[in-house]
Amino acid sequence: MNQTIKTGYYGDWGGAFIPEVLYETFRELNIAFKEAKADPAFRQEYLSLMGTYSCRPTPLTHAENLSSHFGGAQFYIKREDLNHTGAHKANNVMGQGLLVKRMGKKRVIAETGAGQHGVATATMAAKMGFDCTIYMGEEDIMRQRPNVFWMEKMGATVVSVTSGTKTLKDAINEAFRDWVTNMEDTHYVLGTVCGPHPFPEMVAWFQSIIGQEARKQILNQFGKLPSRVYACVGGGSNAMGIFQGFLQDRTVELIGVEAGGKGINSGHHASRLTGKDASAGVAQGYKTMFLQNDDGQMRDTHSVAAGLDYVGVSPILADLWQKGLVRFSSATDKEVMEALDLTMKREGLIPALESSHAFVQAFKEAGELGSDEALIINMSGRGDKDIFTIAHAFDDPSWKEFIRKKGAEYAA
Amino acid sequence: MNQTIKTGYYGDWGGAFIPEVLYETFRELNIAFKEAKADPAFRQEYLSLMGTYSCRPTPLTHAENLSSHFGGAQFYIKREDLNHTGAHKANNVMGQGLLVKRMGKKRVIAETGAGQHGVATATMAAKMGFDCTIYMGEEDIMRQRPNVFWMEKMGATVVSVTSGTKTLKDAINEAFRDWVTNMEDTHYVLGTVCGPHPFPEMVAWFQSIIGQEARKQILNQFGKLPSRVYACVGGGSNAMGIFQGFLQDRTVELIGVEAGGKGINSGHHASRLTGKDASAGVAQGYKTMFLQNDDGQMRDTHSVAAGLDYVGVSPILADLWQKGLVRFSSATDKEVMEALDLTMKREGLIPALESSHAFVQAFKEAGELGSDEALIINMSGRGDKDIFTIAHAFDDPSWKEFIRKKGAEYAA
Amino acid sequence: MQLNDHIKKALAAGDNKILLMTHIVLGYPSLEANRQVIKQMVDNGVDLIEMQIPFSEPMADGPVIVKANQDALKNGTTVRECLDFAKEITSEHDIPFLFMTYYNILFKYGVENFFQKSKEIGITGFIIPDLPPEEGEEFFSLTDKYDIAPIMIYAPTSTDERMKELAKFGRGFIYCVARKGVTGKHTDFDTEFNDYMQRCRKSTDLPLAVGFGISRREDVDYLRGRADIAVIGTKTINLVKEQGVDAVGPFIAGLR
Amino acid sequence: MQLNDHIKKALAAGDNKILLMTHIVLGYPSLEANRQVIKQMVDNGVDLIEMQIPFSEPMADGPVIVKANQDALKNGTTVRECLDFAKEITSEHDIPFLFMTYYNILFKYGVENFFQKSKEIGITGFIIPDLPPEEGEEFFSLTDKYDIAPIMIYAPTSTDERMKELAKFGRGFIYCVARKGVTGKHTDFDTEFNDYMQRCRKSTDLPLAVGFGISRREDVDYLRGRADIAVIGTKTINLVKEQGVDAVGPFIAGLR
Ligand SMILES: Cc1ncc(COP(=O)(O)O)c(C=O)c1O
Ligand SMILES: Cc1ncc(COP(=O)(O)O)c(C=O)c1O
Repeated sequence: MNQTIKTGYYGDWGGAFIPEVLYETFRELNIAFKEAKADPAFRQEYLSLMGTYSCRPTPLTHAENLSSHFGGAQFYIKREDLNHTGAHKANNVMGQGLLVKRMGKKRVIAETGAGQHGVATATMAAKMGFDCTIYMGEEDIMRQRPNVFWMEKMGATVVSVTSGTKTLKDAINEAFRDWVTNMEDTHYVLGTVCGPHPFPEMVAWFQSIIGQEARKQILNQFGKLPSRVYACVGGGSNAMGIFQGFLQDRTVELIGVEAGGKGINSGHHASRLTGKDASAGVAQGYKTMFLQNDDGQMRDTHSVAAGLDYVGVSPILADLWQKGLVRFSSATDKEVMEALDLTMKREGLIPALESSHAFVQAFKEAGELGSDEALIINMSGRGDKDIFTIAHAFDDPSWKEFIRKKGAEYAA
Repeated sequence: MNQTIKTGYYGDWGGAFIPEVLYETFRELNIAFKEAKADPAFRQEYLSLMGTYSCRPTPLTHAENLSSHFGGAQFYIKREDLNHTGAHKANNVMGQGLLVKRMGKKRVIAETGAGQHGVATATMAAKMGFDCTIYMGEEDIMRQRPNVFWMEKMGATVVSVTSGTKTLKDAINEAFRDWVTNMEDTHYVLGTVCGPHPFPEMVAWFQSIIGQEARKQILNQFGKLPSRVYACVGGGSNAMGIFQGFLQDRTVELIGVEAGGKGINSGHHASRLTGKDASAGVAQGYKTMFLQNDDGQMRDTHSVAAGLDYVGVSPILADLWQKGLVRFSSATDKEVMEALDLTMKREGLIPALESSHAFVQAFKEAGELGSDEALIINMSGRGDKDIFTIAHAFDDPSWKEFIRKKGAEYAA
Repeated sequence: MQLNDHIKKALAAGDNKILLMTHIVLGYPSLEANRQVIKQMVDNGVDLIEMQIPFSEPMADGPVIVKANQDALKNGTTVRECLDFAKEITSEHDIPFLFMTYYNILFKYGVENFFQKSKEIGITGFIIPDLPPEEGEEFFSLTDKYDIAPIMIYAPTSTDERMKELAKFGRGFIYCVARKGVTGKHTDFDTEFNDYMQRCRKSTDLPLAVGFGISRREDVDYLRGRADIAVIGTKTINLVKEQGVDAVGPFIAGLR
Repeated sequence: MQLNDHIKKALAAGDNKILLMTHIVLGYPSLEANRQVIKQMVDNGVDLIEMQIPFSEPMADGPVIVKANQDALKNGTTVRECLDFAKEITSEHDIPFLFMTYYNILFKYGVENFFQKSKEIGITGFIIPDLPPEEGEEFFSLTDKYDIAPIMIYAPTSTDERMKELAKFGRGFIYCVARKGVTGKHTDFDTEFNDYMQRCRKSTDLPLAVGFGISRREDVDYLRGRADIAVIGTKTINLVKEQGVDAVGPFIAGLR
């Protein structure tokens, strides 16, 4: 494969495997994005929006208690949880929203798994005055009703997807089905650095704000670069976001943490780049490492963190993995709950279950570093939105009792 | 009453009506606070903590859709919802936390109604390594279980208060009872600009960060001062926080919005400075306008917003009210739900039910101003923490169904 | 000074004498019950009685008395009823009666009106736990005029200097809180307590009452020589609740 | 070119002739049912059949076909089984059979292996809706070698220029998607559609197939002169589901 010619490829990965009906739409999107990217005023508009509507720059928090607890590196936490809507997803969504405005479209659609990207998109649509439809697997709607509630309250239509495994990947398929019907007035706000070109490039570009800030902040607050940077990897957008700030620094080791679910050898996980269950494939419009069987059929995946529970992974990360520029590991559900618990108790921070994966690996490795070294964990989102999942996972008796009572009240 | 001599008084209001056993504790606290306030390094430490652990300065968002919807003033929203833990309460709590460190104490206690101040205090205690006990009315624990869950996860002990009306004011009494027993190693982190001197002054000082930022931001973004500034008033801390930025500007009208509940004449509200149900009194350690009967017994109060559901109000605000420097109004539960709905749909913002009170009054008055004038609403917190209350108040059928099912699952 | 004189006389009546002061919450469980309890107390030799006018926010009280305040209010007890009741009681029994309550009750009634009325119905002292002298300008300007003794409170946290300051405002006796914390918990009488009582004694000429957690004859005996008045609060409330009004007399009789 | 020749011959066989192509999902409801359905189709004059190898992510299909893909996989249908079945079918029936599937099926099988195998079992064309020419370097380098026609797809959104570009890669016929959207919805045949078909015709010499939503004789009649092949997809799947295998023959017979 000729890397120098093929656009939208990162080494062997990426591309745009799209139905012909979307060819024009993608052509226009590529042009619009290219122009926007080249236009300093656009980035300026984006930064100003993120600085006044969301809370950018998000802080970099020195976690002194975790540092001394592990007796190694100084922990710094990049606080994407403080974004409006509670996660890094806002960075991407608001950026695409500005692009939609530029393209003159009036309607946005999006897939969502955990609901986080759906809420972010519904929020952006409300702010920018777009119609909005969110596709969400039936299973996920059941699990993440609070997010559905907010999306609807923000004026979005949430469509329950009943095909396939009724989760994220099926919602993506369904969103594409909407798009091939309504491409004229509609933009599909893809939620992560996956999908057909130019989405990986576009989402990575918007998310790069995380790494740009983090780099400046660590130099400012710690006086030198960190030794390691940790991020969880679902589709890979928060990881790409922060990694881009340090890719040029060969002294900074970048670590992506995937969902180890019930164990990397259990068959119940969502690890594409760690473990042996994934292989190269083409689906959902792009080529990457997929969790699939020998026929090329996608497997069921599992993670306590809905946002990591996905069959594919960013083609950009697949490339960095292949080239050895990013190291990958995985964290099990159990390790994640323990890391979350410790982080709440020691730092008063509630990382999302997704983000807690990054904490797990940092906890394992902090002792390898000296106290004059720093590590950064990208806290991609806040966990308080996940109370139903978290309280359930902690098997909290008072919470169950509370829900039982509320349920009985509503049954009456 | 001799205003020039009596410390801790604001006109006729304030004071420190405390049991003798706390005299020494308050003497020390007064000294410690006075020294800290006079020490520029302390404010610097505070600002740096708020800038790295929380997300300060919080943005000022130009709400273009609301502005054009009402066809009057330009709406600017001060985004205290983007603070760590989701409300302005963090400003006060982190400040008091630093003071506790200075005083060398090892344990903090706090009252909480909505749970917001409890979560903030538990968070601060985790971050600063203090033991933490939170007093919360039994009723409020039932209503706000999610917040209790997070407090406990952060390592705090939550004590159910079963005396009195089992709500906020009783939790305050209970916290004082703890304090009179454990004053040596314990600081009581009072959650609002009420209580005995020096609390009103102290909380106002920490919260003044809101107004200082907002003033700079509006000048920067809008080019001139706003015509009006709106804030909801429970105890009054967020209102005092933002008002302090504009008190010296006689062209800026300041409007406090109280809980109108089921109507100012219904007897079911929490309006102390609007309506006729309150009178001067002394309770919970300070003198202000209380909702009380002719004997001086406190009345039951009501608001859809737990954080506004309180019998007293800041003595500083009572003074500003008496002097005509702040205008007061009230918003009913119904108006609040409508304002919240509109704000979500038009701006993608989810103000807390408390904050939504301020939106109501701004909505009523925006049309009186020209489009070359600005108003600021202090969005004291985010509403997504209140999903149980909000979904219930909207009577959302899917939400009820979801809870019913979850409840049945846990009953099995 | 009515109360001062009374106490001095009573103390002078015997060697190593210690007086008993009891506490009741008006309206709890009912005024009728209060009436009977007071009679039992007086008949069994109680020297002074503090009657608490219930308040919705009894910040300085412990759970038992808080609950009593609350129940009294739930029963509909009003300030007016308390005053009427007090008038009846003071005319019936020939010992000093004091009002214990929180400042808001006076404030809402009108502080001077409250003094006047209390004087009129024969009350000899006020115990207001949330009114430090710094906040009592009006209050303390009226105590002499109406000859009602303001009972000042000492706490183990009070410095010598503070005690002296408080003593200036005090009349009748000083109420020495035996330990930190709210009413109703048992106190360990130890060296620390002795030191505290010596500090109290040194700071004032007024008789010393000791409260908080006294429930047995041994407690009272221990206080002899150290204090002048033993205060029994929570114990009798619990007694009435658990064993009825008639248990009060024998309990009081057994204390000395 | 096997497929080209076949179609040209068939079209030449009559005046104003239109061919019928049907679509089935292999393994849905079962291979046995597929076998019977295909026989009914061939017996009733279907000219070409596209056999969809099920895929777990059928992005370009509508609900009915998505469900069929899913159920076929749930039944355990494997790619190997589909190939074996296809081999049996092509040897039994003397019309052209094509594979329709998504690119990952080929990719995982090995693209060249898949061509070789398909050739071996008598498949004459591939329809791969998620493989634009830009991504098909390897794929398009093999079509001539194995004489398997890559069926290119036109959409109403394709520009004239794009159509010409696609035509360069096409063999056998061009599949003209009648409207935007996924499979299975009815199409309004209106002026816009006519303009679109004229644009298609001008851009290529290949025969034109029209798909998406054809379910009645009127639809087929309308297409005469405008297209060369009418594609019936979702309709027969619904038919089998609702009325059983035997309903297929009469339905097909009634279309022309
Ligand atoms: C908080 C959070 N972190 C991480 C992810 C994973 O996505 P990505 O890998 O694209 O950052 C999600 C997805 O929903 C998320 O909500
Ligand atoms: C979000 C929010 N706003 C406002 C209030 C009211 O408090 P204050 O008037 O002190 O700002 C609360 C109290 O809990 C709150 O949580």
